[in-house]
Amino acid sequence: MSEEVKNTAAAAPAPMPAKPASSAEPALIVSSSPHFHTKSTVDSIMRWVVIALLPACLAAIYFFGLEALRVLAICSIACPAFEYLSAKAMRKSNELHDGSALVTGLLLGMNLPSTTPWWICLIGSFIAIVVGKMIYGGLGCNPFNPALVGRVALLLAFPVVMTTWPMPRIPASLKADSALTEVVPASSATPQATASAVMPATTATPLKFSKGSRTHGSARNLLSDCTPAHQKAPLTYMQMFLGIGKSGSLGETSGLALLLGVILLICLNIVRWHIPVCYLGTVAIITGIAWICSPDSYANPLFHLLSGGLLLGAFFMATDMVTTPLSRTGAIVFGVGCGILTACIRLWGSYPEGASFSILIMNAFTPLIDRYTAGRPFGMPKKKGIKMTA
Amino acid sequence: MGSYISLIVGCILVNNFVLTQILGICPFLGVSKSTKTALGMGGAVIFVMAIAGFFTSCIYHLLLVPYKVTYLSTIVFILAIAGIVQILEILLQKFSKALYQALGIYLPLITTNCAVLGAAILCSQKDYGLLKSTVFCTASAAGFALALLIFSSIRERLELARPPMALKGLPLTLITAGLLAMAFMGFSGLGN
Amino acid sequence: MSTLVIIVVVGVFTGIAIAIVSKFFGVESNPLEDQVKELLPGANCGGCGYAGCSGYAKALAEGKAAPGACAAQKPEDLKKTAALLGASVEQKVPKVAVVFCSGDDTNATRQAQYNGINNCRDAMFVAAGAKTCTYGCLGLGACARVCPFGAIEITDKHLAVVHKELCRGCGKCVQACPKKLIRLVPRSAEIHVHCSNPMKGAVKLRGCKAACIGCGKCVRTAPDNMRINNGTALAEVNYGNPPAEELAQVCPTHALRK
Amino acid sequence: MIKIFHFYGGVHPQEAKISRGVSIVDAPLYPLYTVPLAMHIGAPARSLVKVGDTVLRGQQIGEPASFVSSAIHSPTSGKVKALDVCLSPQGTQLPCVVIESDGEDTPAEPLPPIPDWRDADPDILRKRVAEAGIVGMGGASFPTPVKLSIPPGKSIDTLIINGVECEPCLTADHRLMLESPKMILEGVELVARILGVKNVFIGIENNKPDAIQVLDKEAAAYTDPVIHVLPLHVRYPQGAEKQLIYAITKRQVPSGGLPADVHCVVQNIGSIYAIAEAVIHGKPLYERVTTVTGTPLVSTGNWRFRVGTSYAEAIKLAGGLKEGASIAKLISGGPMMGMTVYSQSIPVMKNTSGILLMAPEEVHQYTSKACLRCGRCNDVCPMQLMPGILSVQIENERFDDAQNWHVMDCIECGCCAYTCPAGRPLVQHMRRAKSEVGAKLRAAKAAK
Repeated sequence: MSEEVKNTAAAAPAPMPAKPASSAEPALIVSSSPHFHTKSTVDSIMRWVVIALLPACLAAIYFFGLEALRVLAICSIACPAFEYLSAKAMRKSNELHDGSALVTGLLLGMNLPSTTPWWICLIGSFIAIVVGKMIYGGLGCNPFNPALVGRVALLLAFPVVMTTWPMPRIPASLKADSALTEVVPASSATPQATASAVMPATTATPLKFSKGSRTHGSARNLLSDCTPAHQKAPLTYMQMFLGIGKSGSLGETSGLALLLGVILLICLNIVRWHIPVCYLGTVAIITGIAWICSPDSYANPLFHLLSGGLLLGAFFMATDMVTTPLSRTGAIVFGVGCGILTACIRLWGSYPEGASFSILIMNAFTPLIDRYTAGRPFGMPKKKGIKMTA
Repeated sequence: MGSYISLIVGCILVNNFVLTQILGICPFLGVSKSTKTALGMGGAVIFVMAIAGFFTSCIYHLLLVPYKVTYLSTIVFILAIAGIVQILEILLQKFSKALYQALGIYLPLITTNCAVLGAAILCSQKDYGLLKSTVFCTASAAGFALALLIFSSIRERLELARPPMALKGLPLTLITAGLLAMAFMGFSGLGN
Repeated sequence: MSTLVIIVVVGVFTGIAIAIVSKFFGVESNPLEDQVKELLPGANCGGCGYAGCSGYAKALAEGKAAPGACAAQKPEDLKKTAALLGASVEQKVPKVAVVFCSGDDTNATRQAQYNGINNCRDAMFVAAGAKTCTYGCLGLGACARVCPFGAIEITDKHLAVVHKELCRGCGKCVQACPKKLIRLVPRSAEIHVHCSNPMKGAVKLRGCKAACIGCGKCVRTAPDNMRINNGTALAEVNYGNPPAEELAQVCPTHALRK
Repeated sequence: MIKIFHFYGGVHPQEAKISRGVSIVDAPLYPLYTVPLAMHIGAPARSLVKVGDTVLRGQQIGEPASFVSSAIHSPTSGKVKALDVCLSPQGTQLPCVVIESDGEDTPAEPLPPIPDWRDADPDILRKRVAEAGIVGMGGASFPTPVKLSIPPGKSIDTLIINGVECEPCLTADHRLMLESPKMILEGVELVARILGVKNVFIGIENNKPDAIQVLDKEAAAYTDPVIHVLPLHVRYPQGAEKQLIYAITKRQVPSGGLPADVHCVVQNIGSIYAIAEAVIHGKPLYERVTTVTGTPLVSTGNWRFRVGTSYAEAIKLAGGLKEGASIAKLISGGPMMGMTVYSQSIPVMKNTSGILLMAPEEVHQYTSKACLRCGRCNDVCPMQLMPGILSVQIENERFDDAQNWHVMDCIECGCCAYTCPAGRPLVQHMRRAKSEVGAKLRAAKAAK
């Protein structure tokens, strides 16, 4: 009996949902004001995020073929499945309908190369959903972006798989005449890859080249360096923006598709413009200064903006509501922080890509940012911020 | 000058004592319950480590090296650090009662905080000079304080989360520390 | 040889430094405080009126408080505490918390469906709980949540019930109840008048079938053990001389019960 | 007329002012009136009648019990049937006088009208306002005489008339401004004279252009003091006292302070009308204009109800429910700040600005989902608080933290809960914290 009693005491505050009125039940509902409410709900927000991710998904499928679809499908099925199972195991009510697990799954998939084996996708999904989110109590309680937790864990655990990217499909008009189907399937490519339209050889992302060029001292020829072997003309910035001939993870190809998605979210007031703008702006400024100081050893800012996972990170990872600051000022601080860290890691760190790490680190700073950017309430004298309780 | 900057950046971010070297975990978990005590503890550790770095370096270079007894460094350093912490404790009890109570048992535990000793020994191993040891120790302590501050603010938020009963408290804290350490791995190579 | 000398030199130097500092800045501490704290239950319920067990221990050690204010302390620990402090303890009447309400969902109907936070104290801000009897238990468990001993159960019919065998009479629930329905009473009393509505009997009966209507039957049967509260239609057990369990049978509404 | 005034934050819910075109109609005489003796903030009035007494319309039946209290007058003539308790919208029991109407509606001797009020001593006028039992009729029901007496050490230079009516659905003030602009403007001048101020503004939300036009035209005749009619941005809570003062004067009422701290007094349109009636016609406050609205009702409208009329009668007056419709929420006041009530026996009081019925399909259910940290509450909070963080703290009963994050500055306007996608009952959280922190502060003050 005492066990039962304890359970009652531990119960978190939960609502008493009003049931449909029957003759025995009182018909009137009493609740706190206000009695009007916006139509926007968690479910609708997540639905819009999924819709905003669709162009980038389609672009990924276009450039990497069915392999991309496979990775996206595994992640976006596995994440909700893990959420369902862990909710069961924790005896929590099932919140699958809010669609946040699907968003996490899609974002995780976007962060993986199309050659990722299925079991790595599953491990990533497990880490993202269970370790990244559910053990904290589900949506809203996690301090770190679940998809990024999954991705970074995979990056550290399977560095080779996570940094081996297949060549994307390029339009026929751009193909070089010689480098066609002669290419021998590389050992790391899976059999399915050969069957698909994707060129089976693996290649480095443009960022890898920027890293390599630092030691060689030839950052001026970056574009031609990172042009896939089977393409005749060197890569242009426009191509990089559209995603043509640019290898990388699924979501790292088409900047245009990502931009379309994020503009939709900004228009719907789901994403604050402050974070992506400050993030990209800071990266551009810092890499720009480095470039002006030494154009031979550093890539130019445009190259930095368009390469790697920066756009995906800035548009969809750094704008996750749960793990970013609440206020507008906080969002600006967060974006600038992400930008500084990404630029530093890219320019001076040992990883070619800094977006994931820098967003995770800034996630950790979020509670501090919230505390120190809390606005002055209306009518409050200046210099009276949030006091700390010991 | 440049080497000092990269030393400082390296100590604070890349080779963060707590998050990448896994030193000083005891106070990291024990005193990170609230941001206020974390700030106090961070300050105390910076103070202790700066002084300890200076004195141990003095002892090392002026006493141990000339008499060729560098194998004694561990035991002598322990002695010196214990003394410094004792003095700090007395001072804190006198001048900041609230902080003294908030730090509680973790204050004397700075004595056994492997971060302090670790920093001192690392300095002697790397044969840093007096200034460099002091900078190294202070920067390492700043890295410790930074990790403590970030982590305490996350923990304050976790206190309000709704984890399953089995994971509430320390289990969740440890997992979160792991994730934070994972994020800090992104700094590797920076400052070299 | 130099090994020994160096260790001794460093040790002596450190010792002298500590001695100097403690001489000038030392603060005396009280070992009694820790001993006393060991004997307290450590539930930090705050029932003693101090900030947790350590606060009470400090007050005890400084002689600012008398032993016995902690309701949850075991008698033998209390004796030990008293011995430590060299104080004598009065024999305390062991107390237990009782929810003075019978208005569960069958007796006092809910007037409306409440949609909001599952906590009585929050529900008070929405039409004061929307119960027919405005004095009645809301059954949302504010008391159960604060009970450090898990002694309060919320029944399926939304009424808080204290389990006497688990209750240690700390009184936290007394403060938590927004309707002030919980009181500490002597443990020896078997039956209580489970109603707190001071209004007229007829008015009460409109809201709750199990209200004390102040008919006075119990008082007439056992005038020494029962009384009617001044100015209200509410019978009350005389806790100085509690009635036998059988008296409950005379109550027509079963407000007087175990 | 060109500049539109506004404030920080706020939301724009659907206006749903379906009764805006319906003229004010006097409600008929009912056989029974339940007149609560506490229709105001402060001590309940002391009853002046006994059971069985005969009373006349406008006769005083309750006298103020303290400085912050108010007089109560009988809504009609008849017999005192009982001195009982009745339910308030807050769910508490109020002492009340139940009056059985004799159907004659015989008026009592009115208070002597003061036709030469322009030359009268402000103290006489203030006394009249107190005799007539006037309270703030916007909702808070703070006794008006207290508001009109300037606290020692404070000076008043601005009078603001709140004709905003930013609550959706409600149209009572709007109709009153349209139908009695002359009376209202006289009332405004009267209050300006009591306070001796020269800056007088009437703030009206921009969605009532007809009322702005009518009042602006009439106000042209007033030169001492000049009365400015200001159109305001349509944004809830434009009518909140602090926000209104800020929008018009750009002065911020200090945290924990009163409008008098920034030299302003704010009066509601309904109160102004009542003051004008009390002074010019000697009529005490026993009736008010109330909007009865809601989709389940056959018709909606604005009626002049006597206090003590039960909600059930008001609903009947609006034609009752539509065929097949049912009520899920019965709300006293507007949809943003009104209180749900569970009984139709609750009487119309001096501060009942509206009676709103909501159908089951309109009702939004609160949940205890975790905060998504989207920050929308943050953007809309007119007090610039962080409701999201506060609510999570309060959910875990961290009231000290909540106090440090300024929960006491919350005005409970409901913008945060309106906008919360997780559907969290934020206002309920804030009320809880305000009450707990308030109790703590009072205890600390008492200990000193």
